[in-house]
Amino acid sequence: MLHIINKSPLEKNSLDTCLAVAQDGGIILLIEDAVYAATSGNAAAAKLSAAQGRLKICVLGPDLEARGMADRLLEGVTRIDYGGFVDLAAEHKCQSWL
Amino acid sequence: MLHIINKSPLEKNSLDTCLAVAQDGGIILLIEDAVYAATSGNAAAAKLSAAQGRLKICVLGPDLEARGMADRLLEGVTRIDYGGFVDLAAEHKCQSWL
Amino acid sequence: MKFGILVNEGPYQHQASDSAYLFCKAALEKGHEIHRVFFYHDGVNNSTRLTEPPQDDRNIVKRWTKLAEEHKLDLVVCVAAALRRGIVDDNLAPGFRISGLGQLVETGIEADRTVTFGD
Amino acid sequence: MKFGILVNEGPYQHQASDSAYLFCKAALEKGHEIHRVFFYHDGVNNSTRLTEPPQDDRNIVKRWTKLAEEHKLDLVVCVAAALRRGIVDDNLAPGFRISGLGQLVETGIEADRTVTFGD
Amino acid sequence: MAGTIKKFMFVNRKAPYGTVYALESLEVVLISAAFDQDVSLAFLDDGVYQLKKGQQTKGIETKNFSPTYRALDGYDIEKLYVEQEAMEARGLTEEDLLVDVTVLSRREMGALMEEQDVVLSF
Amino acid sequence: MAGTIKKFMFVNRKAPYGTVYALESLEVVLISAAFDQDVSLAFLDDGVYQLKKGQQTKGIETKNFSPTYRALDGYDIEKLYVEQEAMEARGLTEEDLLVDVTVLSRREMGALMEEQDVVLSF
Repeated sequence: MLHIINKSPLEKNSLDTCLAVAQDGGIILLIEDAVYAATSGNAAAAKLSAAQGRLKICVLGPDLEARGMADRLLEGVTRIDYGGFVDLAAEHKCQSWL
Repeated sequence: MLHIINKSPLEKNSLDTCLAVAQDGGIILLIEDAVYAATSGNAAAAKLSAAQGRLKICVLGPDLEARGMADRLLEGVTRIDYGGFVDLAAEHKCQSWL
Repeated sequence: MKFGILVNEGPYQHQASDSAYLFCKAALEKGHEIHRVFFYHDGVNNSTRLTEPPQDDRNIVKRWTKLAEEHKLDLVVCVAAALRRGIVDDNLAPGFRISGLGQLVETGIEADRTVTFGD
Repeated sequence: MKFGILVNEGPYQHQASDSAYLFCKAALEKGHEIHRVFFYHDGVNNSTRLTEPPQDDRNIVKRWTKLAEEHKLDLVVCVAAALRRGIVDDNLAPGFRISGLGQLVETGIEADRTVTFGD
Repeated sequence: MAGTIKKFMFVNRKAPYGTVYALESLEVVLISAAFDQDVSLAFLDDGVYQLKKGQQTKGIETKNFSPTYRALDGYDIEKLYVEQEAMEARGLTEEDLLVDVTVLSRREMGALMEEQDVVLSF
Repeated sequence: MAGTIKKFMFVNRKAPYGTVYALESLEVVLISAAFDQDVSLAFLDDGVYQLKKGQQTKGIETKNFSPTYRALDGYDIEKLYVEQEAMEARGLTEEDLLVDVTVLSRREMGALMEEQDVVLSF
């Protein structure tokens, strides 16, 4: 399952709930304001790092760049573009955590 | 200062930030989805109770009733109607935590 | 006392417009004055005369129009936000007018209190 | 692969419509099919032909229209949500059509994947 | 594709009245009943508040749509799942809810989501 | 009321681009400069991200409005306050920001807010 998150982890609870619900082997894709979760120094980064064993974490590059955070991507997080987003959505069933 | 909060404390961070920033003697008014914060059993209720010494906590009754939570208002929280909201806003400078 | 009101969200999607309306109504009942209601961001969508909500629910736009008529309220829609969202003079409900952002700052200056309703 | 897309928020206020547009564009470039883009909630506000955003910013509505023309996309606006918000046939931008909520369920059935963009 | 039956899950994570999502989500659910699909509703986080008994909306001059949850039954929509942790964090029990539900832990909810063909969130 | 000078504070708590609030808040700030008021900007929580250097919006095909913060100076808007705890929780330092700011603790920010006549949040 591809879990799509679009909100900042310090503003809303969607990443927290998703991490608690998502089954092992799933993929978390951070888009829009959720990309901040995957940046070093963010208070939520540890949660993501802890989940990296059982979930794959991806981030949408264009959203990361728009926010000026491209140079501080958390280690182990995969950066993709919109084409990569489409590939992930084609390979997996999708769920948006709105 | 009258601090107006309108989001559920378990969904968004506005109550948390407001409680950390608000100066002693201020008033917190919970409206819309924020009224859940002042209901017994809510995980955020303890934070409100802890703030009650230095801040006055009010809740908008019509919003509490709409959500079916009128019978579980936290002790020490003052329930007001729209007229009471107007009175508070007339007596104090206002800030909405959006 | 003179209140200024700021509404940042459109009708139905968020409760902001409902809360602002009920606040204004209560303030007027208590004899206060509403200096202006300023609609900004998606709040501009409260001004379209084209909404047709279900019969069994409130009509948010018409309620504003009625309150404006009864109390000569100044309902101002921000022109910049309106252009972005397709709100134009031709489709404006009675009681609303489109004007500049300066009217919001002016409200902040002239009103005794400014109360904001948003997301 | 056949994608269905759901857009729950209006233009500019939230990034949802932008993200959905860029996703559709990328999917089409990769040779996928877009079964339908369904606009629900405030998403219906993406369909008004009356928006005039500043010259130096993107025109969200026109982009959808252009993409629909180039790829024969089916852009469907929910009628119930549209009535609540004042979106009517007269003001619809080219490429959009108003129809029932059943079209969203149908998309869920017919598309291989449904991807939702919202607040 | 006539005759296709897919598993649809409607995920609700937002409180009623503060935003329109709960109401408009319910409108989709009712329409979906006409398509003979396998429909489930999931209530997580503040979404569980949608099912709270005793909603009285007169004071906010808004339509009370909560009785509709009781009517779902008549549309053969009977799979309502509620997140256990969400109930606990809000001091709610099954007795507080308008309708009969199945209470699932977050982990169980996640497993159920994996089985779905279409997950719609509003 | 001609000649009245009030203390205006614009409070920003939201990240840029995910929503329009940061951009449209900035538009009000620029207009307010014409009214000769005492204007402050406060950046709390995710609002501090609005001031992050290096924003490149080409990939999302949206206007990059962050250079406007550098122009505020020219409008005599020079009181920019940033929440210290927000910076720390996001791994940001003053060097990461586009403009010179005054860093305040939450408590100090609260005291400053008390001094304002009009607090506008978007």
